Amino acid sequence: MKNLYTPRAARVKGIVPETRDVRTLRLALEDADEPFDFAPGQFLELSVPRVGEATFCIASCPGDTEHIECSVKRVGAVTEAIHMLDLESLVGIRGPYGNGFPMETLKGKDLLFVGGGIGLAPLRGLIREVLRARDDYGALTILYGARTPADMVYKDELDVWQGRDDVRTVLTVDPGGETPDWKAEVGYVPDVLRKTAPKPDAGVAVVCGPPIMIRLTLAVFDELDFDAECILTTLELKMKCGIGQCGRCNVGPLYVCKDGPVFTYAQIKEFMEDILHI
Amino acid sequence: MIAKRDQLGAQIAELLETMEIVAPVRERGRVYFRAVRSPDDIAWDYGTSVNSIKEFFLPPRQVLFCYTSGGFKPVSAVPEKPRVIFLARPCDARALNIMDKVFLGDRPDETYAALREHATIVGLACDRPDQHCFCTSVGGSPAGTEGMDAILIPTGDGSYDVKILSDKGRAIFPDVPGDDSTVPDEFVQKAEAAIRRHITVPDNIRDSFASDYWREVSETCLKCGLCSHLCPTCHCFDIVEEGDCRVRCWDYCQSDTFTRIAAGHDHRAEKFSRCRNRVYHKFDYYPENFGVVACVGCGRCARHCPVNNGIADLVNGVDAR
Amino acid sequence: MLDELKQHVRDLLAGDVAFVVAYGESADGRTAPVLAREPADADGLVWNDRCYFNLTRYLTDRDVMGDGEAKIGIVVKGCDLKTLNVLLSEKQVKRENLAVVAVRCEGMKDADGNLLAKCETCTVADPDPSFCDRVIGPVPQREPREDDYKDVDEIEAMSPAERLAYWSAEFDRCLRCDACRNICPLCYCRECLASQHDPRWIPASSSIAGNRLFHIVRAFHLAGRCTNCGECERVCPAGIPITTLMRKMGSVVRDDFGFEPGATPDQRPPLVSFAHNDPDPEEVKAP
Amino acid sequence: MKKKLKIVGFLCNWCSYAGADLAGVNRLQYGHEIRIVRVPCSGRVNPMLILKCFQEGADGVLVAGCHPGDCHYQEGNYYARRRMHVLRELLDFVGIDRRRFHVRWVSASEGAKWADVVNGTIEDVRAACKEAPDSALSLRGAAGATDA
Repeated sequence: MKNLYTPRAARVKGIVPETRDVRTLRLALEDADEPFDFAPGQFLELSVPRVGEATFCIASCPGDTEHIECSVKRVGAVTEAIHMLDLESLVGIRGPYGNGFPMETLKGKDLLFVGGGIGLAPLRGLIREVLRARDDYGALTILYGARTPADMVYKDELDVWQGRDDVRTVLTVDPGGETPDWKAEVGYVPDVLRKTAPKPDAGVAVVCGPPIMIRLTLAVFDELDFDAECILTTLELKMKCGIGQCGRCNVGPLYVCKDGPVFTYAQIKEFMEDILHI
Repeated sequence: MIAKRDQLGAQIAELLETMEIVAPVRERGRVYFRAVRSPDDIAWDYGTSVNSIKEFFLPPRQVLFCYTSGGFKPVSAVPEKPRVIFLARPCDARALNIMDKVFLGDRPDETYAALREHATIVGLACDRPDQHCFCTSVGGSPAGTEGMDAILIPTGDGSYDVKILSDKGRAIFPDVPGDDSTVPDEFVQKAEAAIRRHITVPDNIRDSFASDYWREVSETCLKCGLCSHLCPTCHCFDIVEEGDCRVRCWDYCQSDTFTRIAAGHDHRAEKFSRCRNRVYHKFDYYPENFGVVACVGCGRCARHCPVNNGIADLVNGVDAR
Repeated sequence: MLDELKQHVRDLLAGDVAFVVAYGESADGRTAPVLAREPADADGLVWNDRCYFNLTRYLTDRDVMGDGEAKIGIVVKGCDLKTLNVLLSEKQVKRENLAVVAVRCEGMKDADGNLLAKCETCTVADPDPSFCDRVIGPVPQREPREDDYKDVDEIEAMSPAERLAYWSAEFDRCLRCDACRNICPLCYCRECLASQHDPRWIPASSSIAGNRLFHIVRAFHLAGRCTNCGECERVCPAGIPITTLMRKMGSVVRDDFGFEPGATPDQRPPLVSFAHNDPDPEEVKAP
Repeated sequence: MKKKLKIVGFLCNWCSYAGADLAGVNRLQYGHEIRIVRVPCSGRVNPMLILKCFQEGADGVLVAGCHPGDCHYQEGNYYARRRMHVLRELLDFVGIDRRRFHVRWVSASEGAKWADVVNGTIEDVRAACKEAPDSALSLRGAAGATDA
C-alpha cells in the first residue's frame, strides 16, 4: 500500500557551489512525465537515502522546466549528506507543499524584496517569476545582505539584477564582514532597510532570512509605518510531514507547512513571540 | 438485547479465529489495551486504562518505506486480520473522530484510513469514572456513542445491554435486533452525574496568550512525553531513518528536539511556550481549525502526570486570572 | 512540624532566597512540587506521606534555575539528600547557593496506602545534619528492614534466556515517553544521548531493540550515581521495573568497588575513578 | 545456511594492536571473523561504541588493551576495566549472553596470545549465536521489512 511519505525518486543533475557552505542542486524527477506543478514560495521535502529528509524551499521558478532547484546550507546531518552527493545520485522528493506567494495580488504593485543569507532562496524563485513578466509589476527593489561578500548566494544572478536598470538592487554585508574591495553597503539588513527608507505606500514587501533578521526587519517596517497586510514573509520552522499533520510548525492555529510558508505580517503578528523566539 | 459476560466471551473466542481482538487487560495491577489471546484475558470490570486505543490507529512505530537499489518501496502497516476493539470507553472512541479531522482531512493518510476502516469498535458505556474524568466538560458523555460501531451498556450482574450503531457493529453482533440504538436516559443521567470533575474552557483563551500565567503553571513541568503519549487525541509524530527504512513514530511537543532545527534555532525553546502551545493546540487552535476541542476529558494527563500538573488544571486555571 | 517548616520557608523567602522548591498542592488538590516565591506562598506548603517527589530534580532544571546564580531553598527528605550529595560531588549545584531544609520522614506511601519499597529499608529517615542547613520534624520511630535485594536476586536466578525474555517483555511495553529520564534528578545532561539526532545513538521510535538500548544506556549512565529514589519507576506508565535495573548497578558498584552513591557530597564517582585491585571484567563471580 | 559471524575488535594502539601486528608478522593463523578498529587506548572505548556495534548487527565485540599497569597513558585501561566490568554485568543482567562481549589484555609481545584471544572469542560468540542467533540489540532485525 502506498503512503503519503514515500517520495518520488529524483537524480542530481547539477551542482552549483554558491558559498563555502551553500550549494544549489539541480534535480530531475525520474518519473518526469508525472507533473510537478508548483508556485514560487512553495517547498519540498528532499530525502537522502538512509540519512533522512529535510525541508527546502524551491529556489527555481515554475518557468524553469528542466530542473527543480534547491539551495542547501550545510548545517546538520541531512544537509551534510546533501553536500556529499555527486551528480546522478539518487534522492527522494515529496511535494510541492505549502501555499506559495499570492502572485495575483502582487501584480501591478511596487515590490520590495528583503533577503538575508540563504533566505534569498525562496525570493529568487519569486524574483525570477516577476522578471519573466516584468511589465506586470511596478518598481522593483531588492535588498540583500549576507555576513560577508563570500557568503552571498546566486552571485551571477545578483550581477544580472544589478546590471538591470528596471531593478534597484542594494547589497549589504554585516559590519566587519566587508572586504577591501567591497563597494556596496555595510550594515545589518534591518539597518540598511531603515536607511533606504522605502515609503509605506511602496506596494508589497517580501521578507525572508534568518529568524533574527526577520524579527528585526519586521520591527523596522513597523517603525516605517508599513501596513502589516502588505508585508509578506516566508517562514521556515521545523517541519517533518509537510502537510499539517505532524504538529510542530504551527504559528498559533496556522501551520507553516500547510497554511504557509508565506504569511502576511498581519497574520502572524499576534504569535511573534512563539515563532521568532531568539 | 441483554448479553451475559460469558456469552460475549464465547463470542469473542469465536471471533478470535478470524480477527484480532483488542481489549483491556490487567498487567501489574493496571489496565492496558492489548491484543488478547483468549476472552479470559479481558478485564471486564475495568475503570480506566493507562493507554488509550489510539496506538491501533496511529502506531507508535510505523515503517513507511524501505530503500531499494533504485528507489523507495512502501511498506504496509495494516495487519491482515481485521481488528475488533472491545470495551473502549466513550472518551477513547470519540477521540478517534477528533483525530480523523487531521488524518482524514484534505490529505488523507492512507495507513490511518485503512486502520480505521479495518477496525470495529465495540464500546463500553462508562459507569466507573474516577476523580480525574471530565468528559462532560468537553462535549463528551460517559454514555456517548460517537466513534463506536456498537456499545455495551452495563446492567449489573456482569450483563450488558448491546446496542448496534453501524453495519460494522451489526457484523459482530448479527443476532442483536438493530431497531434500538439509544442508550437509556436513566443510564445517561446516572453516568453523567457520576462525573465529579468539571473544567471550564474559557471562550477568550486567546487573550491570555501573552500572560505570565504560562510561566507560572509550567514551572514544575518535566517536559516529558507522558501526557502526550497517553493522550487519546495527541497525534504529533516524527519521521526518522532507521536502518534501511524510514519510520514514522510518536513524538511529543514538550521534547527538546521537537521544534529545534539542525542549525540550532528552536521557536519554542522555553518550557512555558511549549506548555502554552500544548494547551492552545487542544483548546484554541484545534477548535479554530476543526470546530472541536482536541480533548475528550479522559483525565489521563492528570492521572499519570509525574508532578500532578495535568492539562485540565492548566486550561481550567486560565479563566481564574 | 508543618508550621515549623512553613515558618522556616517564610523566613528564607523574606531573606535572600529567591524561591524555595517545596511540597504543596496542585490545582486539583493533590500533593505536588511547588515553587514558593513569596513569603505568603509558604502558607500553602504541605508535608504528608505523599511527598515522594525528589525535588532535587529541579536544581538542574534550566527553565527553573535560570543562570543558577540566585540563592534558592529546597525541601528534602533524607533520601533526597543522597541525590543532592551526588549533584554536589558532580559540581552541578553550588552548595553556597542552597538553603537545604531537610524533613525527618516516616516514609512515603503509594496510592493504595502501602509504604514504598525504598522506605521499608531506609536508613536515612533522620537526615544527617551535616549535609543540610536545617532539620525539621520529630525523630522517626521506624525500624528499617535490611535490604535483601530480592528483586535483583530473582532475576539473577534466571537463565540468560529467561532474563532476556523477562526484560524483552518489559521493554516491549516502553512508550519512550521519557518520563523516567525527565524526572530523574541525575539525568541532567543538557543534550541527552537518547535524543541526539546526529549521530543517532539510540533510535527514536519504540521498538524492543531500541527500547532495550535506551534502558541499558540509562542504567549504565546511572551506575554508581543512582541513589535509588525510585522516581523513574513510580512515574513509568508501563510499570517497567526500572529500579531493579538501577539496583543491580548499585549492587555492582557496592560489591566490586565498595561505593555507596550519595554517601557524602565530595565523593569521586566510581566510573571516573579506579582502584588497582578492581575485578577483571572476565572474572566470573562465584554464585 | 551457516551465517558468517561479525565481531568487532577495539584494539589499543600501543599494546593490542601491536600484538595483533606481531601475530601477523609471525604468520599466526586466527579466525577472520574479526574486524579491527584501532583506538588510542582501551580507555577511549565508550560503552556506546560497543552497543552501537551490536545495534548495527555485530554478533560479538572484543575490547583489547594493555595489561593493567602497562597503559601507555598510565591509567587509561584501569578506567576501561571498571567500565567494561559494569557493562558486562549489566548486559548479563538483561539477558544478553556475556560470551558475546569480551575484554582482554594483550601486550605488544603477545602475538600468540592475540591469536588465542581471537579464536577463543570467535568460539564463544559462535556458541552464543547457536543458542540465540540475534544479540537482541540489533536494529537490523527489528527494523521490520528490509529490502532483500
